[in-house]
Amino acid sequence: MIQIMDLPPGLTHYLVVGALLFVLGLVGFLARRNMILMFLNAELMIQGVALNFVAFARHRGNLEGQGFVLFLLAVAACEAAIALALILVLYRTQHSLDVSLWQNLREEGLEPILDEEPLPLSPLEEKSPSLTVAGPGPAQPEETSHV
Amino acid sequence: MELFAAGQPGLFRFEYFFALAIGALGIYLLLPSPRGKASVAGSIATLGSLGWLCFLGLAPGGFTIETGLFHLFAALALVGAVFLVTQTNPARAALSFVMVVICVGGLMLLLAAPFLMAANMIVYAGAIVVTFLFVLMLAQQDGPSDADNRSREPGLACFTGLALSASLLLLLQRDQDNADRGLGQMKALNAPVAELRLKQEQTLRREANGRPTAPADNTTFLGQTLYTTLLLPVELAGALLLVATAGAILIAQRRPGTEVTP
Amino acid sequence: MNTDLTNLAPSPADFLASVSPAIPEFFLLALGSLVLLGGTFRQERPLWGWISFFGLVTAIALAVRPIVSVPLDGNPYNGPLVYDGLSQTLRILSFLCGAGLVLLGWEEGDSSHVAERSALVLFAAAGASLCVAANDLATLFLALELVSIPSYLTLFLARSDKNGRESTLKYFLLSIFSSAMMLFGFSYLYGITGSIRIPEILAVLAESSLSPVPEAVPAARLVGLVMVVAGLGFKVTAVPFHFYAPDVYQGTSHFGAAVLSTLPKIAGFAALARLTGLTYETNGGVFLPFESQPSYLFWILASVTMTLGNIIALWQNNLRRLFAYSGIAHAGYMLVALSVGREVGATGALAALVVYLWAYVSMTLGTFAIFIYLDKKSKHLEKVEHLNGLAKTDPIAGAILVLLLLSLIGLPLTAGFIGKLALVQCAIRRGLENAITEAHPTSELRLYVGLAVLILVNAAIGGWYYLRIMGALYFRKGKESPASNRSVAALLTGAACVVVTIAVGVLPALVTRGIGEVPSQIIKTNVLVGESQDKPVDNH
Amino acid sequence: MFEPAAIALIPLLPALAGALTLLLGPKILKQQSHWPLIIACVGSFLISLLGIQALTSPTLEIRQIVYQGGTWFATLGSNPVSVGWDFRLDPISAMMVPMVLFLATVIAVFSIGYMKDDPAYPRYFGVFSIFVAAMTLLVLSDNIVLLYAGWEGVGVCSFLLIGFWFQKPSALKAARKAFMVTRIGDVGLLLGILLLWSGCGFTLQIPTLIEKAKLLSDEYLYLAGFLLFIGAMGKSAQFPLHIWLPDAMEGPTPVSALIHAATMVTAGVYLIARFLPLLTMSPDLLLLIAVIGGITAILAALIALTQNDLKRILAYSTMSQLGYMFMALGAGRSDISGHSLVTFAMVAAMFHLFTHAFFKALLFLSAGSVMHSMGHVIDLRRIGGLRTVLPFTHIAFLSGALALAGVLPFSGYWSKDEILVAIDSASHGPNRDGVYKILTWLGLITAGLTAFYTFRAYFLAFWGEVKIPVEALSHGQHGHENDHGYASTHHEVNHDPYGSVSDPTKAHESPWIMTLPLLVLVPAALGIGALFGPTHRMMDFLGSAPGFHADHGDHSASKWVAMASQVFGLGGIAVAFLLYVAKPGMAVSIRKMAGSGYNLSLNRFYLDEILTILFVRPLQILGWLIQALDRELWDRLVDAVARIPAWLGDKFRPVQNGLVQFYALAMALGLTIFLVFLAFGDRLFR
Repeated sequence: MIQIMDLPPGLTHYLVVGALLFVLGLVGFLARRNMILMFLNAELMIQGVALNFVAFARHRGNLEGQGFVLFLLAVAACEAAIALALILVLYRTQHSLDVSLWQNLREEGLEPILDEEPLPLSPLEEKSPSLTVAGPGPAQPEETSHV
Repeated sequence: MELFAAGQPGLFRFEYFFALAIGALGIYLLLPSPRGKASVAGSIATLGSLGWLCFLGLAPGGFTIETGLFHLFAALALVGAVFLVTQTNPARAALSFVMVVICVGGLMLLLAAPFLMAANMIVYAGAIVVTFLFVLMLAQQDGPSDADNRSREPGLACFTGLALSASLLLLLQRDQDNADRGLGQMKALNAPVAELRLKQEQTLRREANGRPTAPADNTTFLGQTLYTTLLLPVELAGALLLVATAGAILIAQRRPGTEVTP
Repeated sequence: MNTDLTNLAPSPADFLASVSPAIPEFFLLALGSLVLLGGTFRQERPLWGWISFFGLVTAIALAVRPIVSVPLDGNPYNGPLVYDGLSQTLRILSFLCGAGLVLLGWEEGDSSHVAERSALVLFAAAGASLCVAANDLATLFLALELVSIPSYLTLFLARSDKNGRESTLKYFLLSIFSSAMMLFGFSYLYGITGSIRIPEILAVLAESSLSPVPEAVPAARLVGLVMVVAGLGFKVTAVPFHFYAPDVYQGTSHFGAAVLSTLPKIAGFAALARLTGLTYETNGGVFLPFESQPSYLFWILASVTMTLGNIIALWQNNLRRLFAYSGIAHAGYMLVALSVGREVGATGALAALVVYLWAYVSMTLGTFAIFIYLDKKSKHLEKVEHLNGLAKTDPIAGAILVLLLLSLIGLPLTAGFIGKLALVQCAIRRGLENAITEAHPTSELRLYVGLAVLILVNAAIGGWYYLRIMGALYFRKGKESPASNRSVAALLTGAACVVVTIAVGVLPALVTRGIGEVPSQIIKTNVLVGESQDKPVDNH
Repeated sequence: MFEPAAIALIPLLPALAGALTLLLGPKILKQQSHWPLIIACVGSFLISLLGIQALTSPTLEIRQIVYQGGTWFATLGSNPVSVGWDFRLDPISAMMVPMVLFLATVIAVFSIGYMKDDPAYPRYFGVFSIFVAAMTLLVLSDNIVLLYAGWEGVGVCSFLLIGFWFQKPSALKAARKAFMVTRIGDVGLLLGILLLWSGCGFTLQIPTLIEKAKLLSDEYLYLAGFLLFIGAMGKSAQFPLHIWLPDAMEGPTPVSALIHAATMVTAGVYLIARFLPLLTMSPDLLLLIAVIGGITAILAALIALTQNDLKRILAYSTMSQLGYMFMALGAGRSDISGHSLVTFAMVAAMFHLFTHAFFKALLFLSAGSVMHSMGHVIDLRRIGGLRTVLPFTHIAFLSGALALAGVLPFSGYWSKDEILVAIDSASHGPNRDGVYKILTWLGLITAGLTAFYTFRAYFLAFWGEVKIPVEALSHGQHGHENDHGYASTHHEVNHDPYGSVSDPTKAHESPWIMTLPLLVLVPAALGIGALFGPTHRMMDFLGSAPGFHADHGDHSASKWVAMASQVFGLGGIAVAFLLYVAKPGMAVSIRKMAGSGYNLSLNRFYLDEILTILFVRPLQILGWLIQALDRELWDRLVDAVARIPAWLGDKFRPVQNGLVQFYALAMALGLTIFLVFLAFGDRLFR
């Protein structure tokens, strides 16, 4: 039972996985423009943190770290609730989940940053696995950032 | 414990850096871009890097069930995370997050935290992701939108990720090396289960009349911690949930005359 | 080393003793919930406003003169909360600030959400106050969230147009991003030391930094430190974690900006002070929580933050944006205290930080109060030009604003001056002290005397844009607008802030009382490191 | 018996008066707002006289009365610092305080007439009172932080009073400029204070500081002293930081009289004089002070030659005289016999400060009286021959001018004489006497120039044909500021610059409330020098200050400079007379004066030509040149430096582009950089 910890998946293994999850979430947060995906990526970062906590708790032999993870979950739930409501309201305003549409507030005199490069014309995107009944949506150039 | 077993202690082994760099390149290629993403090359690079990392992480000590499970869960979690980051279709990305959560749950189980595994899955997979799928259904009934086919500064983002992960790994490696040489506090980190745990197990695992209790001691211990050391935070979390609930209702209410046309 | 589970947790008596001073906070949380609940039945401005206001007044009274006091047998730093001089002064600041915010929120916006607005301020004030007293990472984290989540909601309620939404979104997303960073740091701090209790964490770090083998210090502590600084740097608007502030302030209402620029900063600075060990004289009086790197980190943060805040503020025309940058600059000054803290002795730097925090909060809150008052009057106060001729059209508001601006510039007999003086003095002292004791004095001396010069130069640059506002107050005739529904509450808040500013400026001892005094004798931390743990345990 | 606590009343009374006036003024006191100020000033003045009496009582061992009124603030920690409300009355402050209060009272009375009908009458007197409070606080404070508080206080009041007529953009600009430039000095002062404080065992009391500073290393002392001097340079408008003073004349003239001539600008001199025992330990620093003073003195005098604005001439002359005082302070080293000149130099500077305050206030008030009568026109090209129109003002201005020019029995002579003697004595010192020799000659030349430009202004304004600007007539004698007055002053250029009438009956002398203070000041300006100078009273009194010792050393070797300065001064007056009085009506006036059959007219003609070609023209060209350099180059340079932060700020603005993800990216990058810096910094950077 105790011996098991001497075998390969040591603390550092878990920490590396936690760190990589955290960094992947960070990259996703920086790169993805869908507000929901940004939120989920932030949650991915938190998953990395949770893994760290549990790993440390295991190795420290006390449960404060595990307790902390529970609070992480509670706060994540709170934030999810607010994110959900907020994103819905924002969607109702702009009819898009694109976070780049919200760049009205910036230094005076700067130009808005627009998407210059056009998307490929053939939207051969497969339909979502189980959510949509309709076919793929046409490319909607009018939805690009036009703030 | 020999993730960084081979090589000189204190030196950064460049395999890790290369593996991370290839991974970063792969993610860069996989990230949605107007030019279309280089899925094949990106997947190969990412998977290759992942495989390399797993290989490097494999201990010379041999293969046990636990090692296998660890590598399985870790690899799946990371693959899921990569999917979440790179999927064009947000619904799929959300589903791959579920995979991450499940795999992290598995890792938690390996770390003797079954209660957290369950809680994590229930809260994330069961509540958060499902509700977000609803939002996605409401919002993007036409499938992925224009924004999902673009990324914001993918190159810089990947570079930042690479730099951050490299320095994190480097620091962990430094500590590990020092610990292996018998120096420093990280030794304590890697120490086998502390005496405390033994004591807990000895005293708490049995009933008053000496019979072993139900096997869910983790929950017992956790509960004990929550109601002793962490009692105040528990109360605060309650208050927080109340505020958040009220807040969510407040936000979601459609207020007359406040809607702004885009 | 502790082998007993019961030893890890405080005894029930100690727990009660540690938690019982938090009665005002619990009271506020309960009252907040009640107001939130009551708001669903009735939405009356005076009712909920008065209830919340008097709730905060009661909380202040309870904080000053506790009705329950449970004697503490053990270590005062053992429980989840610690009530020392710092907690005492900053919790009163939080409550006062909350009371001011209730008064400001009173007439702000539409009447349909007055109960919610007041309740959120109650929650946030309680959160900030708990944050100040938090003694373990979990309490700290939840207390910080208790400030953040009401802030999101306040931002959302503050303005319902597109800009308001945008500012809510920006704050929300970046806030969860930064709190993820902070949590990552927390996990490492916990992991390295095996405890989530801040004094124990610091004690372990201090002990390890005394180790003769340099490698013995876990390198991962730096991850913890940097990540925590990044996460809390967001709350206190330290560059480069400040980017949200100008946009968010501009997009929200004056009230929203007032909330954001006060309570989260109190919480953030208090948390930073606790986590960098400014408040704990650990290790038998030797003050050594970290090595020198953290103070260089804060050195960089402080200098960049104050300079960038000031020079970009020179370009601002939108009042709230201007004050966002001004807030960034002031945060930079306060970071100086954290940078010098280790060497100067906790209490000197801590006192400087506290005085400056009081100064900053009263000045900022007062300024926004006047903006709200004027906004109410003319329904349009966005740009510096809109203040034109205020001294003539409304001499009282003009006088209050002038006094606050004088304090923001940092002139003597105002709190702004005392705060800056204390900080500059700390920086110089740190530079000189090391010049005497260290083998290579010059770099330290140059660094910290340079920092002192930088503060003063920045104060001079800052004077420029505050003077521009002062000029606007006098310059040319403003459009006399019909005084429609004046918000007397806002004006009174502004006046109260002036009183606080001047009181702190004339008698700073009022707010630094008890700082640095440890509630009991020197703390013996039950540290989880030591020989016992370095030995491999081979029972099986 | 004098109760030490009464010292604290001296600043307190005007402070209370200020608060009272500002609070009650607009609603209750209205046009009676001057009463609190005057009562407070008189009260404080009497207290300070009592203080002097107590100070000179023979029972007092050390000539100082210290009052410690409790703690202002204290910090904790290993080296606690406690700042108290500590006041001290010693000969230096005892000389300054009654002077400040006396002048404040007189100028306040003058202001009653001058500011009459101004809509912001209460604000004027409120800020005025606060200024007096801050100034007395500055002078009386016993610790440097309190001194700094007073220092900043006078700065703010100066800002508010320069910008008093804020409706004028130029006034606002001038106010801001004054504030910012002096703030540069304040940064230096504060740093100097803090360096001294930390170097001297964390004490803040000035005497203790000076005592302990003797142990400091030379470099440290030089640095700290230099920073103090930067503060003094800013406040006292010395060479590189002088650009604010001429612009500060945008404020009401009584303000210029009090703040920008008699009191606030002398704070720098006061500061350096206080710290002189400390600064003498660094001879390089003394030399620097003397050189800066000399440069300022001659530069300002040269610029003043070419000015046509009466107030600006006086402003430049103030700068020049302050330069004189710094020169004197810089002479506080040892002379050839190793005898320290510290006390002599300090007394010379403070004595000149003292006399200068009176006659410069008188000059400014006279200028104010002229402005008042002339509808706020002070352009010398548009006024003239006023000696019959404004007889009292004429007497007052003449007295001031005589004193300023240093004509023999009058105040300026005695104090200027002492300064020149001090510098000349210093030039017999152990080393670097060459520089002091040059400074002596600079001082003499400046004396000549001073006499010349003062009397140039005097002759242009009061002699020659009667010229009265139209504003004086159209606005009448009073009420020129009812609702518009500001416009008339700053849009002078819009009028015909030479538009004037010559009907003296239409213009009137100022009302008695304004002429009375002038006449009170006349004897003070003329006689106060002779009262204190040759009798050695000043030396006996100031020399007994702690840290100094009365010095009746023999400086007869330097007495020649006194005669030389007399020659230069009278020469300057004579040239001015020839050029500005004799020339226009040359034949008539000169013949009338000479009276003999001597063919003066021809002779005078030559003299005039020669003087003009040899001296006046080159000097005036030099003056123009220096002024052009000063305004165009130095001013712009300062502006450019001031623009650097804004320029930098503009470079950083584009980062704030409004995209959330960009912000997050910056956060993450910042985080990474910090992590790399902390984790690998030691390897990367070492």
